[in-house]
Amino acid sequence: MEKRFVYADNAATTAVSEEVLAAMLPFFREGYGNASSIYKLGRDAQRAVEDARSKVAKALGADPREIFFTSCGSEADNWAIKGTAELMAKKGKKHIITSVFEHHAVLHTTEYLEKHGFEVTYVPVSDKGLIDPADIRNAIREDTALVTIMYANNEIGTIQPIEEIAAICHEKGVLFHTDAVQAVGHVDIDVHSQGIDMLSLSGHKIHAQKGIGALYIRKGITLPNLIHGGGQERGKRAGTENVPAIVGLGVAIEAATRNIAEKNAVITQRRNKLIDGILKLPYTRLNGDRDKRLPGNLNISIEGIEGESLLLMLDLNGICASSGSACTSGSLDPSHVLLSIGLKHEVAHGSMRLSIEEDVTDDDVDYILEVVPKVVTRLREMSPVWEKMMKGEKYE
Amino acid sequence: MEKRFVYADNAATTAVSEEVLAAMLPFFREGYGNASSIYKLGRDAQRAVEDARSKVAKALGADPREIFFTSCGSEADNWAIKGTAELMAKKGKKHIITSVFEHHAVLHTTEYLEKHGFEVTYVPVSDKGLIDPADIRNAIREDTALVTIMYANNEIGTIQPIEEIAAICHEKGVLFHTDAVQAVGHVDIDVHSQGIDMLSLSGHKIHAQKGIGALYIRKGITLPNLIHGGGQERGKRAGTENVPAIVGLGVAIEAATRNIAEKNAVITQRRNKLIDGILKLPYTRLNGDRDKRLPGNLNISIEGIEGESLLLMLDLNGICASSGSACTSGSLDPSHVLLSIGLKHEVAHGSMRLSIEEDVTDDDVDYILEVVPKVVTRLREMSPVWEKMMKGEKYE
Amino acid sequence: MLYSEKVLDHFSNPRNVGEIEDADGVGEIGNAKCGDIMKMYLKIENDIVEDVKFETFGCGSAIASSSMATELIKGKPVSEAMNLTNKAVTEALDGLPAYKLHCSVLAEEAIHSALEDYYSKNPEKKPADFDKKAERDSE
Amino acid sequence: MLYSEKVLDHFSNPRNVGEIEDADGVGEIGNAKCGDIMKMYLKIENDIVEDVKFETFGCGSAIASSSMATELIKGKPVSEAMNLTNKAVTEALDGLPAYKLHCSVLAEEAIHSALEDYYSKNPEKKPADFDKKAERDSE
Ligand SMILES: Cc1ncc(COP(=O)(O)O)c(C=O)c1O
Ligand SMILES: Cc1ncc(COP(=O)(O)O)c(C=O)c1O
Repeated sequence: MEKRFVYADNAATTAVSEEVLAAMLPFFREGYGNASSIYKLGRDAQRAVEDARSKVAKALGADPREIFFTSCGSEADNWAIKGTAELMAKKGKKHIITSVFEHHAVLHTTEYLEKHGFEVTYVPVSDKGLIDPADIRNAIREDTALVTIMYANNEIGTIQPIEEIAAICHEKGVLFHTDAVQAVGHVDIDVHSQGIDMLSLSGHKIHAQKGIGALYIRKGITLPNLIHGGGQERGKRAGTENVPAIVGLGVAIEAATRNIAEKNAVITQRRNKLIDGILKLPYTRLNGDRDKRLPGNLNISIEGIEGESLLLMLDLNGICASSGSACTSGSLDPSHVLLSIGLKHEVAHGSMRLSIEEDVTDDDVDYILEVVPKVVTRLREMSPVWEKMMKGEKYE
Repeated sequence: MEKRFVYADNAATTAVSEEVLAAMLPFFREGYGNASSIYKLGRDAQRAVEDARSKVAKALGADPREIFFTSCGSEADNWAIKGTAELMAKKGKKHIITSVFEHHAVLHTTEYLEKHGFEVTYVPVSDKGLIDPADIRNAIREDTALVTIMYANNEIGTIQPIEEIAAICHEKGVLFHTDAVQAVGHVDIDVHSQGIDMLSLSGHKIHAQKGIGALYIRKGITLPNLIHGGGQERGKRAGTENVPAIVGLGVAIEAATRNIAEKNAVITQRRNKLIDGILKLPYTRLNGDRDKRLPGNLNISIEGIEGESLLLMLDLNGICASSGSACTSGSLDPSHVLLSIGLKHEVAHGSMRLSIEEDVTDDDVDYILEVVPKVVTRLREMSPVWEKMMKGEKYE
Repeated sequence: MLYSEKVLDHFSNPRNVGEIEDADGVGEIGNAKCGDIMKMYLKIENDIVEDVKFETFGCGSAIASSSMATELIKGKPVSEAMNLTNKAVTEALDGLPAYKLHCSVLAEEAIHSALEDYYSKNPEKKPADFDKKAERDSE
Repeated sequence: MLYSEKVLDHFSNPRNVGEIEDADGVGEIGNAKCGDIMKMYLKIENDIVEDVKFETFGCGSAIASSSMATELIKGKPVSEAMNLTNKAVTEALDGLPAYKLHCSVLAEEAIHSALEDYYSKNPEKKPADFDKKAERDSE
């Protein structure tokens, strides 16, 4: 078996694509003008920014005036949630609804708000990693300011019933935000027809640069600023525009939302082959609904081993993957996402996420399916937990 | 006179330097790993980030653990000020001191805080554009949470007595933040010996990419987050690290702080030639102290004309400059900085800022000195204000 | 802020700049404090705007608006000059940024002000509806 | 998170992995819930650690720490094994990330636990200060 390099961690970040980099390059040393400057160098930069804004808007079914560039997905989440909180607190609405398995950019923000006088309801998710819209309906109160539910989960890839949730929110007159960082480019999004009030996205998940994101804010919502200062982004987000990254985001989102269905068909097939192949290993389980999930995502728990050492072994074999192991996060508890779907700590520790795109070939898939069992076997052989499991003993 | 291209607006933004771009390029398509990922691609990215952090720290005389990357200077300002406000409010301290001529990233932030229960004292500046440390001393109260004073003004380039102000703050037990976005790379900074508690900087003013900045936070200050989420930046600033931009900032700040004295000698001489040349035009004045200013900055008011049209005319002649004209900012009032040093509105409208670096040659200087009088004359010829001035009439 | 090519053209090569020594009507609008002053000079013969010139202190779009406004009325019947709207100026310039629209309004007002001056010297020529129109404009 | 080359080496080629069927002392430390279990097997002859093996369920630094700890005591007098500190393990690995230091502590504890097992079976060999040392460790 010849060693290969297989990048299977696109949910963590992606490489900047060739076409994105090509589009960015002229804006570092030639078109470097400040987009707020009045001379040609500045006007050209501004035109490039507005062109990118139109592309982002088009990809989401939004109006360009509804798109605001941010420095990342986390900032977009923080802005949407804190901004809405500030806005609605004036009307006495200080209750927020979210789910237990959101990204930390949402959860740590709502936790922050809890310390500042807001009440937050965390709706549960099913063992398949799906949110029940009825739970949202039941949680909505008179003083609910915002519902924020992620479009697709970053660890287990499950896609949530966004339209149903949005409809409930509108029926009840509550604003609805979705963290779509993992969804953009993988599912068809049309914010207007789907009734989405605010949507966060991040460039580096779709082959744009790290450090660029956007928040869609439906016309009519006057969200207070998160970052005050200059008049950029129509006065809503200060800071000299990151022209190259913005230009790159425009190109990236156009490419990512082109032929989604075709791409997904190929990726899903390879992903399923991976799932079936890895699940042949005993004491493994797929995390998250098998069908309602992102095409490139698989998340599998492998009992008797610990995730970080699995990742390091895979890395030695040229495979980049990720895990819900506590040890990769520096915390003591394993992934809150895996715990939220009912996994026991000791099982959650031994999980592996692969997130592939169309560049992961059939040969790569075969390679992964050769390496993973080998590595798992090796780790299990040195695992006292596995030894006990095989002897039928409890190992807690 | 042959047409030239002269970029004389480095205070607005700078081109990414060749060496910075070269350092960044490997991190777009090859070293694209998420710096939090455990595999080699991620570890290499993290090493690059930490290397850049050390460079920034070294340039400021700080410890690497005191440097936190942000998405821009504005974010750094917002974070320092709102964070300190949140921190000190718990101790009942809800008073902030700043100056009337700070950048909007500071002023709009303090205005925001005023709406949220904070009291803000805006100390005045002299007609030379300098802050009197005694005014700071007098403004400090029992409940003062923070003093934030810019290191150098972005429009008129005046350098403030930062060490004296810092000493007063420490004597009184008040935290001191400085917006050094315009100062870094042009003056020698040593945060520890200067007694600076927090310092904001921005990459794109020193030939790094737009959309990257940093906040220095002295060890011992536990500033609350502005952007909550993942564990990046030791849990203090969420968002996947913008590795290429961070790497670029490291290279840029190293270059910018190398041989400051030598660079300044050359630039100051050319800048002075420009000042003397332009001041030969009648009814002009230099704004800001002539000596206590950034080496590359000149800001001159030219009566009888309006700034935006001057900039556009200069642009037609290949010269990029900036103005304190209201018309360039979309507001009705001209620059708050020029008004703060006592200029009348009608004079402030007709101001021009040139900010040069060593790449602006002696020939460029001569070219500017040929173009500016020509353009000014042309605009004055079509100006009813100038006509009246020449007739000795009042024109208000 | 994005200026059209037309705006940039009229700014860099403004038409009809200057003074008319023996103008029949002169109007001035705006003030230096706000950063815009426009002065219009009209030469009127047989109810035709035989000549028009302007002087402007102001930003690029103020100069371009002045220039375009003079072009739009030069050689035209006075009645047309009277009916010139800021909208017509803006459209002829292929648009102005939203916060620059007031520049085109200034151009309209400067011409009206010059016409007012003309009619104050030639009250017999003043159309019955001139004041009404002027009023409408300042609404 | 940055692992040293030494850590990566001991992780990818762990020394002394496995079981000793007829071990003189066996110790196990940690629990699966927290993501780390270490099991140490000692073969002791004439107060010398003749052989040592480990089994570990845990992250990279847990495996590397186990491996390094076994290397540090193999062939050494039992007294040295008894004095092995997590600091020594960490240093031998050229350092561990701060939040991984507990892995080296586990390795130290697993060896002590194995020694405890050995002395419980061979109380006559137990040094007078063993319990005191064990106490100090758990401080
Ligand atoms: C003094 C000062 N502070 C803050 C900023 C904001 O920096 P940035 O554009 O990186 O947000 C600037 C420049 O725009 C500045 O000159
Ligand atoms: C679901 C989700 N939300 C938010 C983020 C944060 O995005 P960024 O790293 O651009 O801040 C991520 C990725 O890290 C994510 O997967």
